[in-house]
Amino acid sequence: MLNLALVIVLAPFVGFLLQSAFGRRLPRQGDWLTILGIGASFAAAVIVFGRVLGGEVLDAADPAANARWEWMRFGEVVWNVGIKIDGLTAVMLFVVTLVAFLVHVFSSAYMHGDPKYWKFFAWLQMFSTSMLILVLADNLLVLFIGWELVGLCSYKLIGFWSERQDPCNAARKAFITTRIGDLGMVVALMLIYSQTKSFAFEDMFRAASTGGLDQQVRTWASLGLFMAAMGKSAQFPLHVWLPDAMEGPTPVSALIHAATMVAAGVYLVGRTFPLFTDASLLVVASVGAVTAVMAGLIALAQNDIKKVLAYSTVSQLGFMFLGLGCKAWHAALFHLTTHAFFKALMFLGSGSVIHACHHEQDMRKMGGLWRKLPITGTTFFIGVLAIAGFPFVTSGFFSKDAILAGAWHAHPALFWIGLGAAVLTAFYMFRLFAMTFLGKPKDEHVFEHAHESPFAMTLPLLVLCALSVAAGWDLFHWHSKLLDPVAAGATAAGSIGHHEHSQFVMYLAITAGCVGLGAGLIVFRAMAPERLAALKRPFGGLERAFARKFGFDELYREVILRPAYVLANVLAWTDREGVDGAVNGIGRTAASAARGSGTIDRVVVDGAVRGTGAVILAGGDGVARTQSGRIRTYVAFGIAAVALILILGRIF
Amino acid sequence: MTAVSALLPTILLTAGILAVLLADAVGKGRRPQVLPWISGAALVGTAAVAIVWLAGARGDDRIVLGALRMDAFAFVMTLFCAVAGLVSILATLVGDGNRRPGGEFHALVLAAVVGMSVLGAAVDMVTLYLAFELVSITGYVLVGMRRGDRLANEASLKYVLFGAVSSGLMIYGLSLLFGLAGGTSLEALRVAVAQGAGTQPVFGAAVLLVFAGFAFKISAVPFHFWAPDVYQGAPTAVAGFLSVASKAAGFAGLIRVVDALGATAQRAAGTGTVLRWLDGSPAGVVATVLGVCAVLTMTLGNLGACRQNDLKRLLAYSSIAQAGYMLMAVTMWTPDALASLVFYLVTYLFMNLAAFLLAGIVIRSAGTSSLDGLKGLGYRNPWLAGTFTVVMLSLTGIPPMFGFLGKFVLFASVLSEGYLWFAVIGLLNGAISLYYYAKPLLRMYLDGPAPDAPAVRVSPGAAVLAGVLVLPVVAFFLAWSPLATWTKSVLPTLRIGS
Amino acid sequence: MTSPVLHLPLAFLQTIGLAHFLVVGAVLFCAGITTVLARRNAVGILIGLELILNAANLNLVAFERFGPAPLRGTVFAIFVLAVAAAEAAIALAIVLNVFDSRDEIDVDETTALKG
Amino acid sequence: MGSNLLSLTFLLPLAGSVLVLLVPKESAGRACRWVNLLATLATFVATLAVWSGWNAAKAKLLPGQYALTEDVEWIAAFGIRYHLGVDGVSVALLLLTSFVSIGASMASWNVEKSAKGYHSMFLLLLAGMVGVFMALDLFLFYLFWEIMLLPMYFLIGIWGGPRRQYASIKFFLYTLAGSVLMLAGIVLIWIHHRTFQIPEIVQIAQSTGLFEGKVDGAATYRLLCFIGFFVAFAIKVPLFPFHTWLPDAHVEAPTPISMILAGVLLKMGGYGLIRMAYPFFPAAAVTLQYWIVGLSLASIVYGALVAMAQTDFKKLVAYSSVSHMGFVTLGLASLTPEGSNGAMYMMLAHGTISPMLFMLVGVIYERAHHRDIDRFGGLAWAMPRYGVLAAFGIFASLGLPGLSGFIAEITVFLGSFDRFPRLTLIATLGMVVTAAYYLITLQKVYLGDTPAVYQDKAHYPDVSPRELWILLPLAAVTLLMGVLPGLAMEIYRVDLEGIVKGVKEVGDAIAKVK
Repeated sequence: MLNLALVIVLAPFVGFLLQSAFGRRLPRQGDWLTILGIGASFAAAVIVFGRVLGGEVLDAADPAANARWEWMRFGEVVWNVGIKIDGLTAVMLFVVTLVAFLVHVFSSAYMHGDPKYWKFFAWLQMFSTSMLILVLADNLLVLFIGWELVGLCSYKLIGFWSERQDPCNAARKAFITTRIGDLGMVVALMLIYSQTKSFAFEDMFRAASTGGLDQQVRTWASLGLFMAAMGKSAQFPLHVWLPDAMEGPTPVSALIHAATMVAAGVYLVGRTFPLFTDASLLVVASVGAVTAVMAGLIALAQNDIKKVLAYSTVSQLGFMFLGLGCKAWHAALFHLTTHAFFKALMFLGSGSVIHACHHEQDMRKMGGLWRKLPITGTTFFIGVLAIAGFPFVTSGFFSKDAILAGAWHAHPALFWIGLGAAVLTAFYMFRLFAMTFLGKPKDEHVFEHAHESPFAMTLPLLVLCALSVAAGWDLFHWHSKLLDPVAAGATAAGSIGHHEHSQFVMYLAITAGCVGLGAGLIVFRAMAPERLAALKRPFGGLERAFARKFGFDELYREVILRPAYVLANVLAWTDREGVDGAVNGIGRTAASAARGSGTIDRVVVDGAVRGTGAVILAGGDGVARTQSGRIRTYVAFGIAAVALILILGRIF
Repeated sequence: MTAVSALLPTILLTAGILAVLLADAVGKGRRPQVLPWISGAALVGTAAVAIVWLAGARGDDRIVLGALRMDAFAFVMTLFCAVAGLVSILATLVGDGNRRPGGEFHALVLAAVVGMSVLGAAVDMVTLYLAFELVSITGYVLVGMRRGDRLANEASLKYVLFGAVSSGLMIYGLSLLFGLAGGTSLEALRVAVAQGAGTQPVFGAAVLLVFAGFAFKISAVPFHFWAPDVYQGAPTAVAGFLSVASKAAGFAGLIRVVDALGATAQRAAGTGTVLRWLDGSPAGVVATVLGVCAVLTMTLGNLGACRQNDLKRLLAYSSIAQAGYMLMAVTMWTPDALASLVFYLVTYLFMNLAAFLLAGIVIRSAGTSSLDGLKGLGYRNPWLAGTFTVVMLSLTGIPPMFGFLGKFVLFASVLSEGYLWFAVIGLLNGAISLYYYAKPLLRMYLDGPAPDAPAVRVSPGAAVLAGVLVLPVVAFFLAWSPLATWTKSVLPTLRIGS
Repeated sequence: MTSPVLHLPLAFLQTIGLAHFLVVGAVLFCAGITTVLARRNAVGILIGLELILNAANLNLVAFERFGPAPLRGTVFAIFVLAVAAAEAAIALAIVLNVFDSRDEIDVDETTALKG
Repeated sequence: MGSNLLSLTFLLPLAGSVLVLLVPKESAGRACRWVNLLATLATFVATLAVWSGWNAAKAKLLPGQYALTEDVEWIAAFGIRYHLGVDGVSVALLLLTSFVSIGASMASWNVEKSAKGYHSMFLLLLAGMVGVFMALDLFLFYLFWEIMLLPMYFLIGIWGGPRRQYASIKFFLYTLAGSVLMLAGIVLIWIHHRTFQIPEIVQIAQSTGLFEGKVDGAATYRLLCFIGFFVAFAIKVPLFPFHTWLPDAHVEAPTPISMILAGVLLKMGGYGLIRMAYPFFPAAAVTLQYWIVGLSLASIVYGALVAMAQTDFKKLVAYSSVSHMGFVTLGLASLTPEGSNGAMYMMLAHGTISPMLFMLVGVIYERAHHRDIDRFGGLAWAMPRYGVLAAFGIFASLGLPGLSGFIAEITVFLGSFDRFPRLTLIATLGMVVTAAYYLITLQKVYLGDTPAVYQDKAHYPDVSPRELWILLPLAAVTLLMGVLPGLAMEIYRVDLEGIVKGVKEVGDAIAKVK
């Protein structure tokens, strides 16, 4: 098992090294090499998936597996690095490697002809490696390392077309916002380490259950971890970077912002679930619910196809955190996997649409493309059904229904919010579908050129479409085999509630899905454009608010960035004048003296007096002035001093 | 060893003076080449006698003719001043090149050395005053040697007026002390102080007035005013002579007087250091005055120098500051402190003479004594600039130069008395001094080569002399401990008369 | 007509003791100091200087007369006189020197060296 | 042990510095830079020998004992001895010094202006630095400490930028004022204990405490002496209020000297604290620990914020050095094994990353002759390989995991969190601000569209082989120390933890008593 895990991680890493070194000179600029690398990793992941299904687990704790190596030692405390595979890891491995593999294949066509073609694949490989490190880590420190490496790779990939300013700004914004989130992770690390002196998951969970970590620390640590998750999964306060990240190439959006990196946040909370106390779970749930609704509303008002998908991802992640918050651990992780498939499907679908319309992303210029792009159209439609939770046929339904059931049991209030979000999801997804594929083409020029994408792009769409349907059924009942043992482990820590499948919730979920789709059909398909405008007018102000993303960008710019710059400039000025000034007197005069300018006296005497340096020189200046050259003043000073001492002598 | 052997240095020097004057007269107006040889021989002879005496069995140091005690300290001072005199004469010869100084120059230098040697050995008020005046008067004339030079005239005028007034104050103080002591010998004064003469109100005034004289001689505040102007006006070699020899003699005389004022008695009686300020005892008064004076001299010397743009004035203020450090040692009045003073004087001798010699060479070739004359010297004449840098850094007290060792020993003695703040003030003054000692370095190196500046000719004689002076400044930290132990053995035999 | 002086206690006038001499000496000393400070002319300063030296001489002789030490004070005084003469000679020579180059010896003008 | 390997290590550069002066005038330029390189390489080999020697001797040593010691009477009158010795900490720093110096000597390849003087000063500086890390006699330490100042003054003063006089005199004055306070402390110790030997003094300090019984009010003496030592080293680190000399010195110093200044000289402050200030006065260190932590936090956050406002690239890197070195004092002040280990690791990490950054700035300065961030753009396109290296350097300095900066930062955080939880949170802010200003700079200088002037290959060639030979080793070490920190840590871990444990026990014991 260990060497399989090593293959999974090292294959893409070797690919990255070879590609970045020789990529340019390889035939087809080395895209086959990278596809081979991720393919090998995917194959290994499938084998591991099978093995774990058979009950085999790689536990770093027991020495037999020797999956743990000493990294650093401080006194008697030892920090080590290890690999851990259990049910959850197996699922994640499968999802990550599969989606990565498909994206590699897709981008070999999509990125064709880009000047830095080889570089793109190098960083895709590195991204997969860091994601796999994150998933395979057996302790929080290695997870954190993977976490930040993923941040770096997303910086590189978002800012891939670095000759233009917007991608660079977007990449920087992404890195810094996630970095703020990472602060939470560091705080959590410190809190946990100060009590348990170890980062391994099993030590942490044992301490949490046996009271090693006191309640207060557990809450703050878990909130720290959640803060990091919020940063990476673009939850409510830290979501501003995700829409801008759409500046990156579409395959990047598909891989990173649909399936893997964004999901890392959910994986983190899932993996460290035993740490969470009820208080922190409530926070997770409420943030999740609010994000789900808010992101849904914003998505409704977006006209760029990729931005809609981006906000829908944020909303779906909000759903998952809602599930986790309501202790529906199993449901949340299940939704994570299904969402990965159909969201990747839709991103790649939108990629093929954009490719077809020569990089046109504005939906208002599209329309009626179904006839031109049949495969993309149908697969996209199935994706929309899945995300809307169309009953029984799509996997989305099962996972979303499970979350709603969990929410129903834990916090009924949040359940209704969740339900509302579900309706919204269906509504805006259908709007997207309708505006691009259905109805009359709005822009003749775009419509003329549209043509079905090559096979390399449609194959991944088909595979993902199949999976987004199949994932719902419990093939080889992988739920019970993989997710439940880990869930059981988590429940052992006493924080996962038991949930039974209530009929009432299911029906509600079904109606929500259909109502959303139906409304979408009526509003966007059938209704004539002018009545559509009339319908929209009362919501006009609302829509502008949604469009400007509730003004969060401006808010951050005013509240955080501007004062930081002002403070920086003020400090820099004080540093030059104040602290530095305290000693600047000598320095400044030395410089002016060095220039030997004739105006020394003028500069020193009436120059601005600064700090100790200047005091010394003023003293020196005073001394020089007493040397008036007149002998009588000299003698006078002498005798006056003697007289003064005499008088003082008398006093004492 | 009869009294004659004790007076051998003085006799030799006087013979030298007569021979020089005779040779000058006989030379019928032409300045014969022989003059420097005569004066040189006299000075070397005196130095040899001193070395022999010091190295030898250090025979009895009884009081001679009731006026002199040629003990180890006196012989060290004689050796010290003889070497300074010799270097000054050589510097003048090497420096001026074309105009050989007249016979009277040599005579005056020899006379000054006699005065200094006697001042170091004086145990009687009369001899003290006479030696003091001899050194001063020869100094006045030496400063005013170049008749035509307006600056030299003005410098000598200031020197003579200021010096005369200070010695006037001193003699008036001495007359009061004479009254108190009932006799001219310092021993009588010490006895009188021991018997409570110190409590008389007039005692404080008398002591102060005497200190005025010595403060003038060692250019300590508040009687330092003459130093910058006189050093600037006087020929550089003479300025060097004054800054080293007359200052050392001044310190020697000061030590004799302070001892007579019961400092050692106080020290021996085990009542802690003499520096119990303002504790009412006569020695306490003395200590307070000295301490305050030391701090003022140090700080004022350093501050003044920061603003200078003339090389000679800069060196003048630097010598005032150095006087401040040395005065700190006298204030401590412990055997360690006095040994460190002698040690510091040795470092001071080499550093300052080298500094003035090099300054003389640079000023003569650049034509101006302002710092701009040094521009780009580092590129034109690297060896000269290098030695000058070494001397400057040594004056600042940067290890491994000789100056650092002197400061180290000095501050160690101060710190061992527990006067933390006193030492810290001294050390910080040392740090500030870097600012002005680095000014010449700034000009020589950091301004970049100055192509148009005149080439600097260094005559072989000057190069050798500079080498002899700078060598110990650089190399002495290897042979440092023999000097340190030797200075302990050379302490003035205090408790005059015992 | 009786002048106030007469009423002074005669005792004070009859016995001239050490104190009287010292008082005169002090007065002479202060006169010397003021002359040195007040005069602008170099020679004037030298005159003041002589006053100071003579004040010291007066003290010495007075102490010798009333003190125990035989003949020490006067010897000291004579030495001081000799030195004063030498000093005056040198000082006047230097003053002449300055006079040659400046045509005036006003001390306040000789300020070429300063700063 | 009779081996005089340490003296050899110190004498090699000294001999080199003299040899360079003897090189004949006309071929001065070329010949002496080879002598310089050979001498630096020889010193590096010598330090490797010292490392292996120390490794061999390590087993037999008691804690707190030194290896390869050479102890010769020098000045009997004052009990000063020519006493050299190394332990883990000094071996690690010696290796860093000679390693960085190789890069620096290669970087000073095309110095024309009086080349002989430059190379001789360079080697004298190297000798001084090597000496400081080996001296075990306080007087000898002070001697080396000052010897190192002299060449630095001239190197910045003569071969520096436009305001070089101001920067060099300021550097000299700052360090001298500090070292004068240290001298007062050294002399005080010598007077009351009549010894200059560091091991003996540590022995006394750990047992009875210095000045105990020698002078009334020993505790205040100890406190004052500690402050004296601490200020002298804080100026070198540089810590917050004493840092204003660093930006000027860096901006004006030529690239190779900047590399050495950032790579090695700043570490002397840290070394001084570990070797002298803390072990000599453990009680004072414990009582003042909150002050020290406060100043370190100020350094970290203040340094980062001011760096954000800089337009001169070199000044920005200088202020980031102030910010990074704040970690060193923070880690040390925590006195925990993790914290002190992290502090030492930050010294090694920063010691390799900052020379690399300064070299990177030097590369573009040599081509563009200006360092204004706003006037650059898109250099990654004009000089691709240079762009990659620059990105590597910036991300290393940013504290990206997998590189040495991250290891140091995370260990210091974890260490100091134990002792000062709330204060360390402030330090974590530094992480975000550092990320911000470095990425902004990365974007302004390297990404975005390339202005025409940087397009032509004649003036802006990609990084030359020589420059590559300087940058690659540094990058390799940063990566190696990031992935396998154990290697570097094992050198100094045992000794450092011994020292810190000693300080902590004595300090806490006395603190409890008071």
